[in-house]
Amino acid sequence: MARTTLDGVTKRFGDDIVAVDDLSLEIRDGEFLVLVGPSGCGKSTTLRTIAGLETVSEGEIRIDGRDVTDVKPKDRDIAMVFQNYALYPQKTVSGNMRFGLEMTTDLDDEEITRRVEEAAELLDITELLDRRPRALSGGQQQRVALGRAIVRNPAVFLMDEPLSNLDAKLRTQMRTELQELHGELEATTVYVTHDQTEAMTMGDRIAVLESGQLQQVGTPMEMYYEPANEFVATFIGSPSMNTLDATFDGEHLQLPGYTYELTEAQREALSADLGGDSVTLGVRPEDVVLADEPGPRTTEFVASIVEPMGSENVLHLRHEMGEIVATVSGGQRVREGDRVRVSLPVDHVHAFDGETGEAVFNRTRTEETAPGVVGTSTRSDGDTLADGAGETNTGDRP
Amino acid sequence: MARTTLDGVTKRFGDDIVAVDDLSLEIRDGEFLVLVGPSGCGKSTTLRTIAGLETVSEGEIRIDGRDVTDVKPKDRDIAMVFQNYALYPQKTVSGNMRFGLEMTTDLDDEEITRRVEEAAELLDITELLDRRPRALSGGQQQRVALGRAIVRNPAVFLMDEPLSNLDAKLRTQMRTELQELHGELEATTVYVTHDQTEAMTMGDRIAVLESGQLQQVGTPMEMYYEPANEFVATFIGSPSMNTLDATFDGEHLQLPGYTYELTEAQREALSADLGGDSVTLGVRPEDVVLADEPGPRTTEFVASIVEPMGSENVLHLRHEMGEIVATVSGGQRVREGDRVRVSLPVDHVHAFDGETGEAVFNRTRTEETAPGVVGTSTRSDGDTLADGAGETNTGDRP
Amino acid sequence: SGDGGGGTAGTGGGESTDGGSGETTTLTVASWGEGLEREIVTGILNDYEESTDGVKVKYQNTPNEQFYQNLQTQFAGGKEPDVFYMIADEAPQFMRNGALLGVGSELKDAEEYNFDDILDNLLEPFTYEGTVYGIPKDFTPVGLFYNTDHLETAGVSAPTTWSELRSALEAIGESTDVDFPMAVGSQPRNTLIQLIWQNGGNVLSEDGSEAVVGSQEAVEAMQFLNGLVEDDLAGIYGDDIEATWAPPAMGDGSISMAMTGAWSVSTLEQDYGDIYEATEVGMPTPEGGEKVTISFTTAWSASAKTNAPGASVDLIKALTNKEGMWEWASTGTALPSRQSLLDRDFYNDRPLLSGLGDLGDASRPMVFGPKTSTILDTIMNEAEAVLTGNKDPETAMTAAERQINEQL
Amino acid sequence: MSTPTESIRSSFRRAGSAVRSVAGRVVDRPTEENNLAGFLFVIPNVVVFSVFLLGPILYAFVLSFQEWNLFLGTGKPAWTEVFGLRLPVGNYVEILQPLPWENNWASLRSPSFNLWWFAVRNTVAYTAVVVPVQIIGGFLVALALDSRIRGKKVYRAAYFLPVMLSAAASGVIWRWILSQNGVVNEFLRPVGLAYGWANSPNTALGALMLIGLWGGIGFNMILYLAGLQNIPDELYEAARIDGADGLDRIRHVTWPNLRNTHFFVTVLAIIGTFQVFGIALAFAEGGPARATTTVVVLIYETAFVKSSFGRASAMAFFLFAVVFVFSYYRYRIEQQDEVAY
Amino acid sequence: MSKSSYDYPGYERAGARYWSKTALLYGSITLGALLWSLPFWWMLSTALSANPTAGSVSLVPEQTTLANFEELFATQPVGRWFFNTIVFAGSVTAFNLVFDSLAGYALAKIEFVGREKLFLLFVATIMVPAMVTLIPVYILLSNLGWVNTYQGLIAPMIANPLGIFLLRQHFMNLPSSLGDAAKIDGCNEFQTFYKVYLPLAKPALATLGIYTFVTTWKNFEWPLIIASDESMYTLPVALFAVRNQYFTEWGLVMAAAAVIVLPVIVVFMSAQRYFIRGMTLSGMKG
Ligand SMILES: Nc1ncnc2c1ncn2[C@@H]1O[C@H](COP(=O)(O)OP(=O)(O)OP(=O)(O)O)[C@@H](O)[C@H]1O
Ligand SMILES: Nc1ncnc2c1ncn2[C@@H]1O[C@H](COP(=O)(O)OP(=O)(O)OP(=O)(O)O)[C@@H](O)[C@H]1O
Ligand SMILES: [Mg+2]
Ligand SMILES: [Mg+2]
Repeated sequence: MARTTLDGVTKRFGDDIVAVDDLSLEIRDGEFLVLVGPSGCGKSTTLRTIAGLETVSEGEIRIDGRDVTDVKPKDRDIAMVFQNYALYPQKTVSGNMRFGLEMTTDLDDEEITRRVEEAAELLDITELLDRRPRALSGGQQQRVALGRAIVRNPAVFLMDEPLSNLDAKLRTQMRTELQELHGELEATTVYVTHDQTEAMTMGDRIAVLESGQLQQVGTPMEMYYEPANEFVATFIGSPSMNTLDATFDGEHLQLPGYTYELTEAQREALSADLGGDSVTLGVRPEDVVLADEPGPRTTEFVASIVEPMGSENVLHLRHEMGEIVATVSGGQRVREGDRVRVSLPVDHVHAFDGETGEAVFNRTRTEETAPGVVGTSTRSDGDTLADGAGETNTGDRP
Repeated sequence: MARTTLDGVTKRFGDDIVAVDDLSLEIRDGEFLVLVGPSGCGKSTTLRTIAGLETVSEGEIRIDGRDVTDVKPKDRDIAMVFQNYALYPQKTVSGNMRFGLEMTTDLDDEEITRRVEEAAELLDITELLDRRPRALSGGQQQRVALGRAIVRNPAVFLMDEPLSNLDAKLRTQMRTELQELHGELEATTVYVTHDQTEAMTMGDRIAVLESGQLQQVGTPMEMYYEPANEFVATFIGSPSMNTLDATFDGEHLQLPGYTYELTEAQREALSADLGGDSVTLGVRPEDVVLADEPGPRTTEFVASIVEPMGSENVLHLRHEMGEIVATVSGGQRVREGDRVRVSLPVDHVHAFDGETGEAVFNRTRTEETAPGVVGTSTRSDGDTLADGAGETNTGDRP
Repeated sequence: SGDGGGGTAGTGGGESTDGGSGETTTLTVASWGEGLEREIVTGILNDYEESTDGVKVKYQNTPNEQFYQNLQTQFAGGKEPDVFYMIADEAPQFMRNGALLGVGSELKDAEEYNFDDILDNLLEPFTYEGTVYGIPKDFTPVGLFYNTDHLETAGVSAPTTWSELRSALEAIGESTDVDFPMAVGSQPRNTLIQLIWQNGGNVLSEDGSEAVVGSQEAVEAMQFLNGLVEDDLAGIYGDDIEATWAPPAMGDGSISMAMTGAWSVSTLEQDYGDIYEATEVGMPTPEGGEKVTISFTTAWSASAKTNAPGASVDLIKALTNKEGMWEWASTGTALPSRQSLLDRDFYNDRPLLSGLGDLGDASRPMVFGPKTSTILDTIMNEAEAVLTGNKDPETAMTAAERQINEQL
Repeated sequence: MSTPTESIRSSFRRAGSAVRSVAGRVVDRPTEENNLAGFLFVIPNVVVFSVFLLGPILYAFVLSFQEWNLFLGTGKPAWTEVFGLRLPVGNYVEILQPLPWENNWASLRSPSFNLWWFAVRNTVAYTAVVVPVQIIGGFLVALALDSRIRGKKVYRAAYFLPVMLSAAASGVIWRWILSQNGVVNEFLRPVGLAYGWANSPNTALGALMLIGLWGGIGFNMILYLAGLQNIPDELYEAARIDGADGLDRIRHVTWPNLRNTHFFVTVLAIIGTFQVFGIALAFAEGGPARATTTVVVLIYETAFVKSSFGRASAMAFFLFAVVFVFSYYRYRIEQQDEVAY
Repeated sequence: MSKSSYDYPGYERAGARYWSKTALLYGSITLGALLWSLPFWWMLSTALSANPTAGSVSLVPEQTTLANFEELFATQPVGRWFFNTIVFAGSVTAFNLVFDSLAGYALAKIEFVGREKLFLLFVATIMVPAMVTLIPVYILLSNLGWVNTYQGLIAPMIANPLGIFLLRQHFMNLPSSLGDAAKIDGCNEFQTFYKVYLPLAKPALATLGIYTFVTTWKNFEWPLIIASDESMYTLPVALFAVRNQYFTEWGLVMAAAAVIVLPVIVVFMSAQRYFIRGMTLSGMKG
């Protein structure tokens, strides 16, 4: 068991800077929690307080039920992977990996060597064991840093943007490796990143921070489909969700040059929960539909920029009410300057309170079994696709 | 006119390292050429030889018809933006931007100031002019580095991974800004990147290097749809094209546990161009179709990993013949362990010579006008979507 | 043991037990000087140690330049040696500050010591308020050494007056190929003070209360010296003259005359025999002036804070009695400060030394009360200013007078 | 949007520059544990430092208010009237009086009026020449020896030699070399420029400066050689593209990017020149005609020739105050810059 | 990487200019180096001359003789002094390295109360002229009974704020994340210092070590005062004692100076690489 609990943790630097603000968060045993948020929001600081590298100003941290708030890093049974690796330049790879064991355990040399070699094999760096960090490429250094954490077999892994220094290809590869590793080790992991893909694919749950405050925590799909507020909605997903300012007249959403018709349920939610009358309408780029036929929720946009990406084309569409981004399949041609009929499907839009940013309603989440699925392999040992089993501890959705 | 021509350029470091190998490339006036390739392939070196920061070992470089091979950097009428900006730390922003003009021109102070202010306005850094680089954020530094290049109004812009130090959000924003800038200035630009999105969206043409050798140069769509060889095919596009080893028996492609039927044209191409009998079959993840019905080109895979990304799900599918990746829409559910019926559409597959890697045939390129396009805006001033007007100077497609 | 200055912290260098008999007293002795001088000093110390029960002697040698800095520091730390060299110009401030042990009364009464034999004018610098604080171990007056061969060549006789000196130098300059006919003293101020005295002037008034170095006599002396230097008749060591002292300069014929003392004699004799043979010593004075010259003298003194005053005095006695003094004086490097020794036959066939000895009575040490170092320093700087052409003699001597008066 | 400072902070943190992150971390609240650890780490030094440096300095500071008899180890306060108050600042007043303008600045021109001011003048002149030239010289030599030349090691050793020679030896040697008949004049004589460089009050200070430069350049060279390694190549390349030639590059890239080194070198050089002593003494004992009497030489003389230790201490602390104020001011500026990162 | 100041168009191929520049560079640094080492050659040449006086010595002695050295070694217990000097310079250096690296580390990497003030205090004392502390230190040592002892010789030299200054600068520039990593790996503060940062400071330690060694080795004033007994002398003290009151045997003095400086030159030459690299690393980023 390595449940890690943050209970009202606040970290102030000096008198003015509140890096982490009354953060309460429970990370389950064996869970892979991804911490995201804009730069300076307190991700690293949170991680460092868990590690014990920073004292907390207020609050309590428990690992495995034990209050570790005042415990030294080495006694917390954690390991940390740093953004810039922080490998000891003077030590060889194996020296780097052994060090933690030598310092914290009484294991004899042989046992340590065995463990190091095991980890090295796992990470495919066995031939590098005698090199020094500066003779390694970025990706290799990264793996050594991981190895250093792994050999200690800690209850909790802390990783601070461990892949951010790698180039795209290597990053994809390392991401997969990390996931497999987590699958094998099943250690509780807190993972800081600012990469969308990593956040969406790696985490059991994602926690979004802003200005030191927790915005929402939930499974990737929850974050994606049911963001608690506008901030989370636009932060999660790439390209970002489009937002349009609208006014709710009790019936429809009024946008400049466009009236958006709502469903009964949506109307009710708005009437019930909205503070004022201003609403932010949100729709994800992939949910913007180019409509053959005019319809109740269609309007014309002008394509100002078209970015063909091969597999898809990214359209920047301009309208009186603002600019939105839409993605269409790569085979579909739109020229810059084309007028395009666009529909915002009623079951795919989000609405946020224009003043507080809180979500008033989210899109309905429809999911159908993909075509071509013919059964379940007996070989399968994977989890089911994350399907909303997780809980969200913020956000008041209708 | 600032046509830039590399003619058989070779750059050796010492006796062993050939960083650039007999590279011939013509960059058209006003063109935005993106240089991509794996790490260490010679991208930076190429750029630096154009800039005059490295001598060439062999070959000739012409800018605007003038042989500049032995001309000093400052006399080449180029400007360069460095990956880490390389701003002069002691100078203010305006000092940084003025410097080049002060050194190379006789312009009086006023004129220089005017130009600097103009550029600053363009880049929206007017309020920063008196600050020093260290008091700027990464994105701002980036813009100053650009401004330094712009004020000189050079014939050729050289940029070496200028966005790689920025975080994802800022990168997207800067990318758009750069594109707009290029639209305004219309200066010849050579742009090095390892980012797929940048390569696909920014370049008029893309040049792919590997091991110092030019693999292919062409428009993004050409590179995407008509790769000259397997290397280019897998390098361009994300996730990468799936490749499967097959044997051509004169009739079909034989894969382990799967016989792939070819069209007449494909068969002919293979018969004509193939060296041996081994073929690499390529298909992009988004072209992998989950088929409701069994068909001539369907077979069953097992989904080993499913990565839900919100807008799409990435499936890792396993089969006797290898593993392939497929992307399906985010609304379509596949569980890990599901058996999935997959079809590789015959008009979307590529075939490469199994020995040389040269493309034997590429997918047919179908493009249809997207639904919802209702006409062309009169306000449009954009180019047409790049549609294969470019030439490719390597690759012998059928 | 490693700590030479005596093991116990606190007062005095000497470690003794007043009451106990049979216990040893350790005396620390400090001097400068290498080679022969050192051998002789340590020789005497060894003899003394052997012949005296209960006294051990430790010897410290410090280079001359650092000697007084060290001595003062040691005084400050209470680790000064018991017995040490005391040069005439440093003596006043040591005496004034009560640092030295009065040795006179005891030695005057001592048997077989013959205190009166010591030259009075050499004791004077070590006497303060009637008490004698040091016994001069040797002295040397400064005389004018001249190469008679050169005089002959130039057709002049040995100069006895300033004007004769000047014309002799001019003649030598013309008729020989010396670089400079004469070298002034090792420091120009020494020669200057000597000239001032000869010209009837003085540095301080009789009672020592004010400076008179700006007097007409002093200015004239400065002018005379400056004239010689300006006209390249006299040169300065280490700068005009390659050599840094008299023997090598006279020896290789680059000068004909030098203001120097007994310390030059033995080197001249050993290394430059021919020249030695041709050298005589004299002391020209101005017409109607005084026959006087400067002398250098160094004494053996003891610390006032010594724990073994008796032993210290005893050791000084051994160092400066007839035998002790002669051991050193007989090297010919300095003259003994005892008249009886000066009268020895030894000097009969040593014309240079005896010539210097004859100047003994007429010589005075350069001591001007407690501010001696400051005064000498001031004079030196003003003299340098003149000799290097930066000031005229009158301004300089007036300035010197004013500065010295400020200090007094 | 994050505030500018935040994004700067995070951008530098990402750049991984420790200088900056250390500077940015000043606000963290020290913990008990850190206090203990810090204390234990500095304690050996603090003990030695307090006993053998700070203590003696304070002792000397006390003495600077006394007329102290070094032989007896006793002293009495150096009372004097300042603005009608009886204060023990006699030594200080004594040194500074008369103020230079009270004798029409003559004391700055001639040592005969007031040696302290003359020594101050010498020191200032010496510093004003030696510090900049030493710094620039060290920089240039480093620049030359940083490039790809053969035999770097030997060249560097040659320039570093003066640091290894003792002050006494080099003072004596230089006196020889510069004397009327010295090696230098051997070369100058044919062109009629032979001169007693070391023996003329007009040139002796200049000669001393020369020796100072000779000794300092080698040391600064080493510091600059180190600093040069840290300038990113890209800056040179950017400058090349911007059209800056050799000299411009040195001016606009090399020089400004050695700021940290400059600071270190300047502080050391100023301290070093204010303390020029051993060589000055061995070279000319403060002469001729006081031309090479710098403040520290004067302090030495006052302490050990005139045995006025209290007075000498007063001089030293006056000098210290001046240097300290200057250095502290520079340090503050430097700190501000560091924090502004 | 390319420190390729010379490797760009317009330089390499502009033959004449390149060569004239190179020639100028070599010419001037060679001239400078000769000038700089002139006193040194002169010292050697004097030491090797039979009977030198100031003007008679040229840079090449007319008659080379080892007589001066022979006399030096024959008449003096050079071995004992050599030993003393090694002990003196060696232990001062060793203590300095240990103490200064501890303090430098703490001042750079541990946030404890009063650290800024302490640092300022250290730095401030660099500026007090040494001679002011001479007498108080001597008084202190004599009260401790340390005059003329090794500990008396060594202890006051250990207090060297310059070393703290240098090493602090160096540690500041090493990434803090290494310390964080070490803490997580189970190091306490001292282990972090000793096992992680100190090895990285090796070059800076070499720098400080050599500098301290050189300056201590050649120090003359201090050992002279504190070592009243000849058996406690260091080489410079002992060998400068060969200077005489009224005149100087230059050959001997210069031979002595040469004997003092030669070992240090050897040390410098052999350790130069570390020396310069040490400074380099202390400015290193990241
Ligand atoms: N040691 C410190 N002293 C003062 N302020 C600090 C310190 N460390 C962090 N901060 C501040 O605390 C806030 C949170 O910083 P933190 O490093 O946790 O951000 P982050 O989310 O990790 O950002 P990034 O994505 O840029 O790494 C920032 O405003 C930062 O400036
Ligand atoms: N100055 C140099 N000396 C020796 N080899 C060099 C030098 N510069 C580059 N190389 C080598 O030349 C090859 C090409 O390097 P280059 O920097 O052009 O690659 P790149 O494509 O820019 O890679 P990256 O994406 O990592 O920046 C590499 O193998 C590199 O090691
Ligand atoms: Mg962070
Ligand atoms: Mg590159």
